[in-house]
Amino acid sequence: MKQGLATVLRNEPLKERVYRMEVKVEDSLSLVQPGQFYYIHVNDSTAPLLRRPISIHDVDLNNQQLTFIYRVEGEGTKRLCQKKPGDLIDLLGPLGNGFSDPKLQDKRKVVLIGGGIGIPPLYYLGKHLIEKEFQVTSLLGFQSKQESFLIDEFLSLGETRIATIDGSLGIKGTVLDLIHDQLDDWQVFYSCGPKGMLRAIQQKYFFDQSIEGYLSLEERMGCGIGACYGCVVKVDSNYDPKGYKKVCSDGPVFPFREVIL
Amino acid sequence: MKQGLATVLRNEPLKERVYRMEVKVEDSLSLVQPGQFYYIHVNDSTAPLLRRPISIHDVDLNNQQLTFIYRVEGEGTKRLCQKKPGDLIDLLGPLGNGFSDPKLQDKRKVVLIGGGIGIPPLYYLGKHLIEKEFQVTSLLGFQSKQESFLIDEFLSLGETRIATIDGSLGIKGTVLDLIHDQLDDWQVFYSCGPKGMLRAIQQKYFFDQSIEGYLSLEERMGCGIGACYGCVVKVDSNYDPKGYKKVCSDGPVFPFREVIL
Amino acid sequence: MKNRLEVKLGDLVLKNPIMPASGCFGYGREYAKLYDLRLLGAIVVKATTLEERLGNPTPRIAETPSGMLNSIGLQNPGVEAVIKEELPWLSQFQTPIIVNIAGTLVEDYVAVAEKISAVPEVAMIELNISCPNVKCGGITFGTDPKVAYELTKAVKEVSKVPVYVKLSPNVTDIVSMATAVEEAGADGLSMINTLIGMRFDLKTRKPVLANQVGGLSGPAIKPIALRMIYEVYKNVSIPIIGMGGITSAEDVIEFFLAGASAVAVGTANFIDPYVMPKIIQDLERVLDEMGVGQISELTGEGWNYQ
Amino acid sequence: MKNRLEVKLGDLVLKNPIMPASGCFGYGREYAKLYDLRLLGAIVVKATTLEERLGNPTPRIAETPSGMLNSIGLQNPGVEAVIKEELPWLSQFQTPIIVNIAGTLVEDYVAVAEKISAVPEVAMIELNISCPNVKCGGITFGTDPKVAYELTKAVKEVSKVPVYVKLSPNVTDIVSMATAVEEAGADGLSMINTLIGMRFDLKTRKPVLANQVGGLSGPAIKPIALRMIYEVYKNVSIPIIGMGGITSAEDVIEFFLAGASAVAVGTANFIDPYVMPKIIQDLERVLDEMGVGQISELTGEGWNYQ
Ligand SMILES: Cc1cc2nc3c(=O)[nH]c(=O)nc-3n(C[C@H](O)[C@H](O)[C@H](O)COP(=O)(O)OP(=O)(O)OC[C@H]3O[C@@H](n4cnc5c(N)ncnc54)[C@H](O)[C@@H]3O)c2cc1C
Ligand SMILES: Cc1cc2nc3c(=O)[nH]c(=O)nc-3n(C[C@H](O)[C@H](O)[C@H](O)COP(=O)(O)OP(=O)(O)OC[C@H]3O[C@@H](n4cnc5c(N)ncnc54)[C@H](O)[C@@H]3O)c2cc1C
Ligand SMILES: Cc1cc2nc3c(=O)[nH]c(=O)nc-3n(C[C@H](O)[C@H](O)[C@H](O)COP(=O)(O)O)c2cc1C
Ligand SMILES: Cc1cc2nc3c(=O)[nH]c(=O)nc-3n(C[C@H](O)[C@H](O)[C@H](O)COP(=O)(O)O)c2cc1C
Ligand code: FES
Ligand code: FES
Repeated sequence: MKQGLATVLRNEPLKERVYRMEVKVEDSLSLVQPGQFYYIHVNDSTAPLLRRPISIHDVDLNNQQLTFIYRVEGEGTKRLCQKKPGDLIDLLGPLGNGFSDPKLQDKRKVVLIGGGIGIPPLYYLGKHLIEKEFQVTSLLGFQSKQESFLIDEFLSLGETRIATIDGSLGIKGTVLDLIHDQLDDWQVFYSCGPKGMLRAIQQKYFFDQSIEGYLSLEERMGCGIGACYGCVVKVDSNYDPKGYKKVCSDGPVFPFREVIL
Repeated sequence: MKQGLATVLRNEPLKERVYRMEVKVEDSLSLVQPGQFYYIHVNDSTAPLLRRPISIHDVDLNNQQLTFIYRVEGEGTKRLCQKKPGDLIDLLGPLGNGFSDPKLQDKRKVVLIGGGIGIPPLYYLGKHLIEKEFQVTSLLGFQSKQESFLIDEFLSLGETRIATIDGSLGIKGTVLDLIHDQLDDWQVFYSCGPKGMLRAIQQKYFFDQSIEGYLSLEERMGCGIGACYGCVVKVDSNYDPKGYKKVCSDGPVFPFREVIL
Repeated sequence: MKNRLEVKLGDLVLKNPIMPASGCFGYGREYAKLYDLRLLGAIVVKATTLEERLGNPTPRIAETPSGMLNSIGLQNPGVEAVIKEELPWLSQFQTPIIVNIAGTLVEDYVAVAEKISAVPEVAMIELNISCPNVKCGGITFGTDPKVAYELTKAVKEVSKVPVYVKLSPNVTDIVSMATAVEEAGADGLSMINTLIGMRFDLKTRKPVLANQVGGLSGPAIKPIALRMIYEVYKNVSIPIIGMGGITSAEDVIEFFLAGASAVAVGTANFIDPYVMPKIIQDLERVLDEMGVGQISELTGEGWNYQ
Repeated sequence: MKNRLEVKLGDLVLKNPIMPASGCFGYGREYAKLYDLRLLGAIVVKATTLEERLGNPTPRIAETPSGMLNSIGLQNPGVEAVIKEELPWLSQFQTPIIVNIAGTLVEDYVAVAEKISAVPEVAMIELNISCPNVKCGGITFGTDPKVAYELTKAVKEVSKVPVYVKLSPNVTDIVSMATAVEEAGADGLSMINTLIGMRFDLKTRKPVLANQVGGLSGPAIKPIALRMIYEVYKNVSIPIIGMGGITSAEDVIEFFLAGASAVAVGTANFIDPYVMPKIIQDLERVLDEMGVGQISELTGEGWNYQ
């Protein structure tokens, strides 16, 4: 974890409201694991006041470049999308615990399950897993073809299945509809997306004792580093007697059985 | 009075902390009188919240360009000085009542008395008076040579005397020390500068029945257009029984005998 | 089709819920140069007192993060001048006029209310029991339920138009203030007035405001206003005009969810003089996005959180 | 040369007046990874209760203009765990430790105070009578002078260290709260805690916070904090630790001018985790610009405005 300034290299829309931003950082800011995030100061005013958490989408270690993909939601991301090449932005990070490698090294079949703006962080994870010679399948869900993005990137990692709510690309339905129960023998899954989706995935696999799985969560944050107890998630008391863990510092990624969504 | 966007053409330091900003506006925003001001929105956030009043320094009516000269004081002017060519800024104006022409057309000898950042608005006034064939003398006071500015511009209008507190340029002293009581037979004066200076000028000339004089005042503003009663100045009850006038809409320029400083 | 923005304050129908907050719009003359005041749901004028008031010395304004302090001190020409010089002019806009009234003694309030409510153009009185600027009984009216009760009752007795009581947020228990004035016969509530705050100038080492303290308004106070309206809404059955930091149509919706039936926009006029017409225009879009027919349906909806 | 930033809180000497605000710094472990906590004037830890508390459901945080709302709900591991696991670790920094304590009943507070003040590392207790988040008597302690008096007295009787009472700003009359706890023997005051506020989510039409309301902190509340400290300073003779929206050395000076003898920085840590060391470094420059020798000379200077 470090605080420092990054220089914006590019900041352009991928799709309506979805931006890709590349920044150049100092050395230590780029030592990031898949699933970690940066806490970004979007302006030099007190309104909006708080930083905004954005996950790492890709890293170019040689050139010390970080890529973020974010959707414009409100005040903070609106300001972010106005940054121009050459502008400086203040980053705090990398923060949190990212996606762990599969615990057992003989589990080689991995599936990435992403919904909407939850998809970008899975890309750097996928790249990382491919490097370590895991076999990666990606399941991606969007609202529509119009709102889809990053498909080529995921195709470059391996098999990629797409679902859209309106059926305009891939199958019609959600990410869960991309799972063929009979055929898919994934040993590990990693998922990021809206809470409802994560909950459905958790339920789907909860009683499958052989699967290992990780969920990347979002919660409203204050400090971003574990000091304020603002971003807690309820955890199953079998896993932690304290009842709550912090998304910012204990997560954002949790073993899927631990958290109560 | 109009609200509209202006495009920044240039925004560069004249001296340390003193900036000159040129903007391009729509037609009606440029119909400004000497001594009027614009109420400038310095950012798109609620902090800082209020607009900032800045007087007109010069106007190029043909090209619809306005020039402001401002000193960086706090949050608002700091943001203003960060604007780059091409940026848009939101102006409300022109506001207030500027410098009136001398009441009697046979009063041809005019003196402009400016202190520090009060000097810029006198320039457009001077240009305007020269056009109308008044004879203009300028008395300018600065802290030091280092902090002086606009001297060539005023020299182009006519006789210009300079005082600096540290004596590094012109005579050592204040603007008041530039007045040679015996020789100067000015019939009208216009002054802008710190309150203490205006008060001294007011006292100096108060019992000189033949002189006509105007002071440009500053006061902290809310609405800038006369609605909130935030920016009042006490007026002599001989001139106005109500006791207070509004700097933003009745002023910022007042006949020097009217106001109680 | 029905006007989606129409709201009711008791029997008074407003074409939309947007009005200026008292003291932030003068008597409308300045803003009337910028747009047609007929656009507004109602027009609320500055606090009017029995006699002319000169207000406080300057500086009267200071800026704070997302807010501002004012210590205008109720400067106004007095009730007679308002009736003669301002109301006839304002009546041309055929838009309900609400007059904010203030005073030092109960008798002052009663006298102003009697006079002003007799003017046919006046649709409603807003009883300012909360202005923190005048060194007088004003602050007590607004912070003691019993005193507020007495004042409201006295004004109600003479007023020929509905009386809305404008509550001060500088209290421990806003609900007891609200229920006290409701019991006294208030037809509705306006909330909130400004919070008391101050700033210091590092150079002079003194308070920035000549009056030392002033009223804090603007976006900074919005969360406090929403909370107070939310609490009060559940405990009264009279309508609430909400205010405190509104700058956008989205803010207006938050105030409705909290319990407001109409809203006033104050400080935001100083930043964007066209803010009220803009909000009125934006509201339909926001209602569409939310899938809401009439804005009035949203009043107090924020309570249905379970 | 004398340390210009040194201040005294009663007999306790601080090398500088900067400390974290309770609840905004955890137990220091996170910030200790970023800088040496020895730099701080004092370390203030989260509210400690008798038993462990799990706090409120999420969302616990919402943003507001120049401010934020929190409804953490006093999550903490309980006094025994704090004594065993946190304080020994914190003592390595050889910087005065102030423990904020909270509870539901007077007996809870007394039990926590007794235990925690017996720990040699603890320099001071900060009595949190004002946390608005827990649905309990907490809010009453902080809004009724008599109840605050009784609580303070009971805690003073058992505490082996000075007791500072942290006042809630959600009151009509902050001075009567301050004088009541002073009379009860409080060694000093901390002010202000958060104001109660809320936000609504237009999509869900519900309050953003699961707890509906939360505590408003950050720059938005600074003018209110300054005003309350200013009023209280003139009416008590015990020192005040000032807080509420401090983000810069200039803000610190404003709090001193209002009447603070030391200050706490809360929300600003979330925006810039290095804010406290930066402020400490900046203070000397600001004192130079003001021509002030010792920062302690400025306490209450804002009162000399005539
Ligand atoms: C660990 C983590 C990683 C994230 N990674 C990404 C990413 O890679 N790309 C991306 O587009 N978005 C990501 N998000 C969500 C992103 O942080 C929010 O969309 C963003 O903060 C919204 O800010 P805003 O000002 O635009 O919206 P506003 O609604 O104006 O925000 C208001 C407040 O709510 C908070 N908030 C709003 N939505 C969320 C949310 N979903 N989660 C947490 N806080 C929220 C904001 O931080 C802010 O404090 C991530 C969130 C978390 C917690
Ligand atoms: C009619 C008028 C014309 C002006 N013309 C010029 C000009 O041409 N060039 C120039 O450099 N300055 C001018 N000023 C002063 C200028 O407006 C202030 O210096 C500026 O507002 C300071 O803002 P800030 O955010 O940098 O300082 P801050 O100190 O952070 O401002 C805080 C608040 O105080 C107000 N304020 C601060 N100083 C003044 C002041 N002297 N007068 C009024 N309000 C103040 C600000 O507007 C703001 O609301 C003029 C002021 C007025 C009233
Ligand atoms: C400059 C100014 C003057 C005000 N004068 C009055 C007044 O005369 N009577 C009154 O009841 N409220 C007065 N108020 C309070 C506003 O009507 C309103 O309640 C408050 O400002 C909160 O709304 P806002 O945040 O939208 O400004 C005044 C506020 C400001 C900023
Ligand atoms: C996340 C958070 C948690 C807090 N927890 C406590 C607490 O446990 N005890 C307490 O007395 N005050 C608590 N506070 C209040 C702060 O200590 C402080 O009084 C307040 O936030 C104002 O200061 P600030 O504006 O600098 O944050 C908390 C504030 C925040 C933002
Ligand atoms: S955001 Fe503060 S603990 Fe996670
Ligand atoms: S600033 Fe509002 S009346 Fe002048």
